[in-house]
Amino acid sequence: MSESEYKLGIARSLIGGGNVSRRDFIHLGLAAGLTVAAADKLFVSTARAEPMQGGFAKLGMAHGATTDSIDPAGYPDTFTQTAFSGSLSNSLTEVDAKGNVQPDLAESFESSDGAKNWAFKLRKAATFHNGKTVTADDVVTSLQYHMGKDTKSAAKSLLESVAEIKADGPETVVFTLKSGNADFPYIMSDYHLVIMPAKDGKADWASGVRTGAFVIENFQPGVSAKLKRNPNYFKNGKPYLDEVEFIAITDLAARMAALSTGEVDYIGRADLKTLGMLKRNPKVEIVEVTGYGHYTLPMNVTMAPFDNPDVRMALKWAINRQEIVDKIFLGHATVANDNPIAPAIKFAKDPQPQHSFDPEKAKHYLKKAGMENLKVDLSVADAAFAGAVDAASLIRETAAQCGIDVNVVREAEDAYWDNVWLKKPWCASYWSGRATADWMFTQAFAADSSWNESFWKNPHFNELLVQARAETDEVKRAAMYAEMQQLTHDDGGSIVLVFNNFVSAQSKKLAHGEVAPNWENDGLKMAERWWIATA
Amino acid sequence: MKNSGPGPREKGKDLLQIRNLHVEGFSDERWHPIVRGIDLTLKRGEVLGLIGESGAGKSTIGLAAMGYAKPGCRITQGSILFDGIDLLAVSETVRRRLRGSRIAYVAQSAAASFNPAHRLLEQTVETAVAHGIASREEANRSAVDLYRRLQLPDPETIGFRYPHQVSGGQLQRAMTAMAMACRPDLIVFDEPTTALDVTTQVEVLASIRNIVEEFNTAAIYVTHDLAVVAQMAHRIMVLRDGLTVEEAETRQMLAAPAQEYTKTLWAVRKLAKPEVAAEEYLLTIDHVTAAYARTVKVLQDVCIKVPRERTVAVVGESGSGKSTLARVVTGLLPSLSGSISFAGQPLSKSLKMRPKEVLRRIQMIYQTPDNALNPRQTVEDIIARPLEFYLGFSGAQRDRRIGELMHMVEMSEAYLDRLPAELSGGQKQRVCIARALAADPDLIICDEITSALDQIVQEEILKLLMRLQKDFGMSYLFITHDIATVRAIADEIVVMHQGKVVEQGMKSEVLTPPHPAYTERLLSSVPEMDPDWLTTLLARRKI
Amino acid sequence: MTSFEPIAAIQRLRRSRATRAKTALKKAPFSAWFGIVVIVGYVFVAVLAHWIAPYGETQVFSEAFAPWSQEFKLGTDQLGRDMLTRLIYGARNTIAIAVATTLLSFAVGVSLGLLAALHRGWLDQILSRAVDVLMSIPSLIFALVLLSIFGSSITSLIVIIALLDSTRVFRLSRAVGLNVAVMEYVEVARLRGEGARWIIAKEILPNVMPPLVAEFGLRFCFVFLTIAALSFLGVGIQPPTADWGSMVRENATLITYGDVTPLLPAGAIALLTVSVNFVVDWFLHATSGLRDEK
Amino acid sequence: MNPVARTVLERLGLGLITLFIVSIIIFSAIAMLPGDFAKATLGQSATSETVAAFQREIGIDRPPVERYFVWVAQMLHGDFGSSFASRTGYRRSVAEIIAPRLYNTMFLAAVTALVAVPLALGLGILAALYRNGWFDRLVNAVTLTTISFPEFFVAYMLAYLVISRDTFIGSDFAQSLPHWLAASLGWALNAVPKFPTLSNVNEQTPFWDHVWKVALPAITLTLVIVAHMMRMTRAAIINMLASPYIDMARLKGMSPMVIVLRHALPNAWAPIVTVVAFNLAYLIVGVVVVEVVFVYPGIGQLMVDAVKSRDVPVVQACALIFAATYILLNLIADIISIATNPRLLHPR
Repeated sequence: MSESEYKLGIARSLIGGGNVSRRDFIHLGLAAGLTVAAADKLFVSTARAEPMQGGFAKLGMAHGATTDSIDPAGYPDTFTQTAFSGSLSNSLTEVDAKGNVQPDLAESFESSDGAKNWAFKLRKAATFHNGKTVTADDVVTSLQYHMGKDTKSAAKSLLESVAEIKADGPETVVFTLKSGNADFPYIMSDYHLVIMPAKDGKADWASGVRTGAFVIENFQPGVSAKLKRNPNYFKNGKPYLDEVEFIAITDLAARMAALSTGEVDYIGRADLKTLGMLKRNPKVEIVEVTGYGHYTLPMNVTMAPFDNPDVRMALKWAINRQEIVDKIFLGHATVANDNPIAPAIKFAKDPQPQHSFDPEKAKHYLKKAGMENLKVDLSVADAAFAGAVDAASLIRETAAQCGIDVNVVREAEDAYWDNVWLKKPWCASYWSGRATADWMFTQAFAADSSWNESFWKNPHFNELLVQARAETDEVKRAAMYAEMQQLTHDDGGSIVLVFNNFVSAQSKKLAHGEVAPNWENDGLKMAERWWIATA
Repeated sequence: MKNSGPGPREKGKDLLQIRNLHVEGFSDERWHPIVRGIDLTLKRGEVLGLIGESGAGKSTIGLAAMGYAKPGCRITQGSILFDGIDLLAVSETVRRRLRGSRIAYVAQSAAASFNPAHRLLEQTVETAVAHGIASREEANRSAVDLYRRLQLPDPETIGFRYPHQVSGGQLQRAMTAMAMACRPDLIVFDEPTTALDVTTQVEVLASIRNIVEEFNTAAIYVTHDLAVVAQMAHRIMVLRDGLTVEEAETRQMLAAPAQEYTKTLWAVRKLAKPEVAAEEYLLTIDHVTAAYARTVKVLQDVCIKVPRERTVAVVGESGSGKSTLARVVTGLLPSLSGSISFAGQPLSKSLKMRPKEVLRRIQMIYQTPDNALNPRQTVEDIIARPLEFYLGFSGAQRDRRIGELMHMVEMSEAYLDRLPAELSGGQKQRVCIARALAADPDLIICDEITSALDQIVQEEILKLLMRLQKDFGMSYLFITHDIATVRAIADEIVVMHQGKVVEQGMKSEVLTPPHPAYTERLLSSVPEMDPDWLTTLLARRKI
Repeated sequence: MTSFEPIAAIQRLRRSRATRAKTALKKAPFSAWFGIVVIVGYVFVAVLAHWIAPYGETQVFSEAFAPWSQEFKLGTDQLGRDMLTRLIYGARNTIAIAVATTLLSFAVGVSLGLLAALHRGWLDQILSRAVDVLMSIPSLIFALVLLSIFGSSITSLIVIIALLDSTRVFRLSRAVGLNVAVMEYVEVARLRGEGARWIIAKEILPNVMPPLVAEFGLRFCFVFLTIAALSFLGVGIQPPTADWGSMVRENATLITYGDVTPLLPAGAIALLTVSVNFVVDWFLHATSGLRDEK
Repeated sequence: MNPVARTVLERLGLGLITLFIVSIIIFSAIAMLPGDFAKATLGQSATSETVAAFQREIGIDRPPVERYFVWVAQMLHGDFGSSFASRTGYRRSVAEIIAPRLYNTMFLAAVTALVAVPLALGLGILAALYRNGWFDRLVNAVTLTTISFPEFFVAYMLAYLVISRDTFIGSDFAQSLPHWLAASLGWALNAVPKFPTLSNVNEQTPFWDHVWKVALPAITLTLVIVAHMMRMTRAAIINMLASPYIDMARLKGMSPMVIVLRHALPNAWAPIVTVVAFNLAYLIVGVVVVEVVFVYPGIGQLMVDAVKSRDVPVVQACALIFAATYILLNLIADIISIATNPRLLHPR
């Protein structure tokens, strides 16, 4: 440790204790070799680094619809996810900023029998908002809400692998899986799988009584949700805020304006186009994390011409991903390489070579496929992801240089997922990503998954997937995942364009620690984790 | 009540002096002269009649006397001295204060000139109240008094009616009351009775004359009707194309007009066709009853026969059902009961059921050629269509026939390229006649075809019609309210009143006494050139 | 008051329409001249877009949001396409779509409206009630639904906007048609035995042109605004076709930061709308023969 | 019968038929839309089993004709039904969803109308009075310009004004201007009230707060509708000025102001109220774009949301409310036309 680092260390600890003035700090900073401005900035950020209690935050969400409800079978967008999963409720586990699974409502968990049996032990202190203790029965009924023939839950497929859930005493829940899954605790962190009180043997979601950091105060679907602090929250000291209001602001410009005028303290999904201009506002700060989410262009490999691997390869080389990153996402994204596993995820390994725009290679593969005059339709709508239509326009231009005529078909935004996705031979799609490689592959690439968007059925890939899931030797597992990633890269039907960044903007009034990348809005838990730095 | 004629009255000093008045109107992107140097002097209590055909500038002069030019017109030259005030030199505010209070105006169409949104009383007293001449109560009282003097029914309450709730004659009198409200020195009457039926006209004329005399108000009386002006004016000025033709005391003017033009104006009334008895009937209307809304019967049990090569004139006032008769014959309004036969064949009630050939043989000419000619079609288009449609003419044949038709209606072929707006009223009506002739019809229904025309033009058109009948032998069903026209053209006359036929027969029979009561009233109400006619008539009716 | 006849008119032969137009133009006020010049300019640009535009309609350059420069006169858009080129092609596409839409809506609205005015009775009742029903459904949302059903191709966009717009045209043409249908010259044609088609085309239509032309101008402009609003709600013209409405929408967020980019297409729309309205105002004034003082 | 009463009865009868047909059209249109509520809600995470279970629960597995008649039967009992967003034990009735939204929409419409209608009439009358003068031209040009921009564009411009109130001086744009200009612009912008750009009201919002919050949407809408009404007022009055009774009024020595106000205006009400009614209807049915931009929870956005999520009962209810509004406003316009026209009000 250098001397300057040491001095700064002292300064930081002093601020933490609350007994140093800004002037003193700047002096210490100067002594440590910083400029005045830098020292001041450091003072502010360090001072803000220490959570403070109290305050009211207004959070502008990019979504919200009148059909929103607190039913965890739904939670279709960041409004319901952040307000009702992340703030109102808890799942058994959560994923931290480093991407590791941590116990949440569970105190601990352990596996046995080749990761086939999992036992989750609940926290003793945890109570529902109405004072009732959380029991294993509540957990069982809550999870069973998403299972069975009649469930309408979007999380149904997540729990497909669970053979049985039962309570082992009031504090332990035991899961029996159909086959071993070393990553099962990650699945339990899903935002749908929140724990609700059991009532007459059924999960009672409608009362809004949950375990989370906040208690629901007022909810107007599609407009706003106001929540106030849960004084009996089981995590010590949390949450910091007294009250939060989630406001649905679906219009991008309106969101930016609301933050600029200080009518909200935070906005999700900031406008990338005007980010540069927003940055000039001294009261505003941009937060950007690379998430697991990625944008794909799945080709249906059971249909011509995409049944020909060379055609797929030609298209993979006919796209200028860097240009898409630069122009559509204005640099706020990371070039992907036809591999859906984000670099931050465990076992991620970038396959070689990096697919980039190379007309020669594209033409080479076209020639190999014998389709020099390839003409294909690309079905897109901004419902797939914001910028999909523009991205398709760019692809049309680059593909044309490779001799491929891409006809961009703009589909209706409504019912895009119903009509286009899994229906049109080539379309645009979005995955918010999964916390583990297994989870991601199982849902989007496994032969039997109903969401296998490219209908890709590579036997070797599917064998590896089952083997890796139950494999507990980390090294072997890593090798298997590396091979699978190479396979999707070389043979897979999904063109993975880019990994997206979560770009949000906030007033400097708000402060927070390191931001989790697994979901938007600090892993949906911003209300619980963030605080107001200057009252 | 005094009923004396407009004999020489004691004249006061000069009230109005117009010198060298020039007015221009804007049309076709150009200023055209309307009044070209008129001199006029009016003494207090004197009534001056301005007479002339349309376009003579008589209304324009009437308005100029108020220091006013219609939108689209401008006074370019001259002076207008009203009671010593030069109306063209003073500000608009001064002129505005004079208007309504010292110089008032009575318009041709009272129905259009009363604001439909306000009650009569409000409009009557408006000027007096607005100019602070009287309080509202005083003005109201005075208005009721005027209504009474003008012989309006229910003078106490009629003021609370809206304009559409009173009849045309009453409205015209209410408008006179409105003009009188401030006891002006001068009233401009602009064809105040032109839009009225003859029987109503008599009453209105009497009322106006009385009140003007009673208050010794000076007046300018603008009209195209000589017989009317003869009753009203002390002095008459004849105008033509914005110039004075001559000016004289009424009796002198009637007895001995100096100018040729004036003589022709006077002569119009003398056209008369000898009647010829029927030989064979072309159209038979048999016990026809018709109604518009199934409730109000407009025609009741009407029987009329129209002989071949003859003219049957249907006479009646507005509301008598004479125009409805035309609609029933043409099939526009299917009758409720009764039958019509044409050339021995029964005629379908509805237009749609009639074969093209029948449609061709019955043609119709309307009162206002402005409405009957499509303003966007040239004369050639208009005349050519029946030729193409009925007779299948085309090319040279068509062009030749068009030439013939133009010749028949005495128009130059140079007019073929013109639009109706570029023709005079008489020319337009000739085009309508040519269009009817083009179909080579057996029967032409003429619905008041001369009443929108100046008298000289009327005469020409009537002559033309008679000649055509002689040459081509068609029948006319001639609908009119004008007895003079009937005299001129009819062989037989049908008098209609309130949807019923009052009297019918040969012209000579109907026009010679004794008459049924209604016919008597109708015939006696037609103004005559005699300045004492009105006085005599009123005296006779009083008996 | 009797109308005066210009004394000199009797001898004059009818002047051709061209000369009439010329004299009318000569007397046109400044605003009308301005409007005509702008409209002619737009048409010129639209027709010659292919030759005028510096680059291809969809040609992409490396730099997105490039500033104004020698190379890109108005900079580049979010994808690095030349803004000026997009504007020029936008003129072509937008005007073509608007013209097609307006023509279609007038073809439908005017023919049905005049038919209803001529026939009255049950046909008028049925058409009028149907129009009432259509007008009572919020048109923007209905268009949104219909576009979702039939897909937002340019054809369906044109047809749907045209049909929803034609209700207003129907009402107007029915109203003005009623005034003309009672004229005696129409009665003359009916007495002659003419068919509805002839009466509408030859007798009524030429006489209701002024209000219809005026309405045409206004509706023409509203098509841009409708397309802009639809693209705001997420259905609009297929990319990469350049059209002003979508261009405004794409760049709308920049307004909040005072960037002029979205002003360009919006300004293009506004300038054209104002110009068309100037011309329409003048046209109405010139054809109505309505003389007011001053 | 009294002409007003007859018109009202006739129109209400026709209105009911219209509503019925509208409901059929809307129902069929939504039925023809791809997808349904279950699929729309589940989106990307739909599986055929969950979709089927969902459809069963909300009853959209039944044939459309049957569903329509069930809905009609409910409506006849005065029940708007439940939103598809309802779940067992958690009913969200359509009435309950719509009521606050409808209130908000009406509120915004009322505030806008209170500003826009008098403004439009006033400007129209003044423009007619000073026709072809500079005032007329200016008002004409300004109002024309405001309707020439897309609505959302006007809205964003207004938001920009409010934002730049605070940020203008520091912006690049300001720096690029000469100092005096930047300073005076900044000063002018400072005079702009700090209107909220977010009009997120709820049931607890106090009245005056609500008024304050809808300021920007109301101004936007005012700019959008004033032109139309003002031009019609002007045209209707000028049209009347050609009538013989106006000539008469002039010859009675009335001043131009009296002529316009007392003689022309009373006869011009019919076209004016028609266009005002049309614009008021627009304020209620056509403001979805403005609602989105200012995040105002009105009924337009509700309907668009409901269409997107295929929430048929809500869509139906919104459509009926819109249609009824349109019919009622037109009826009111007709009644006013009759009431201001003595010929119709007092038949002979």
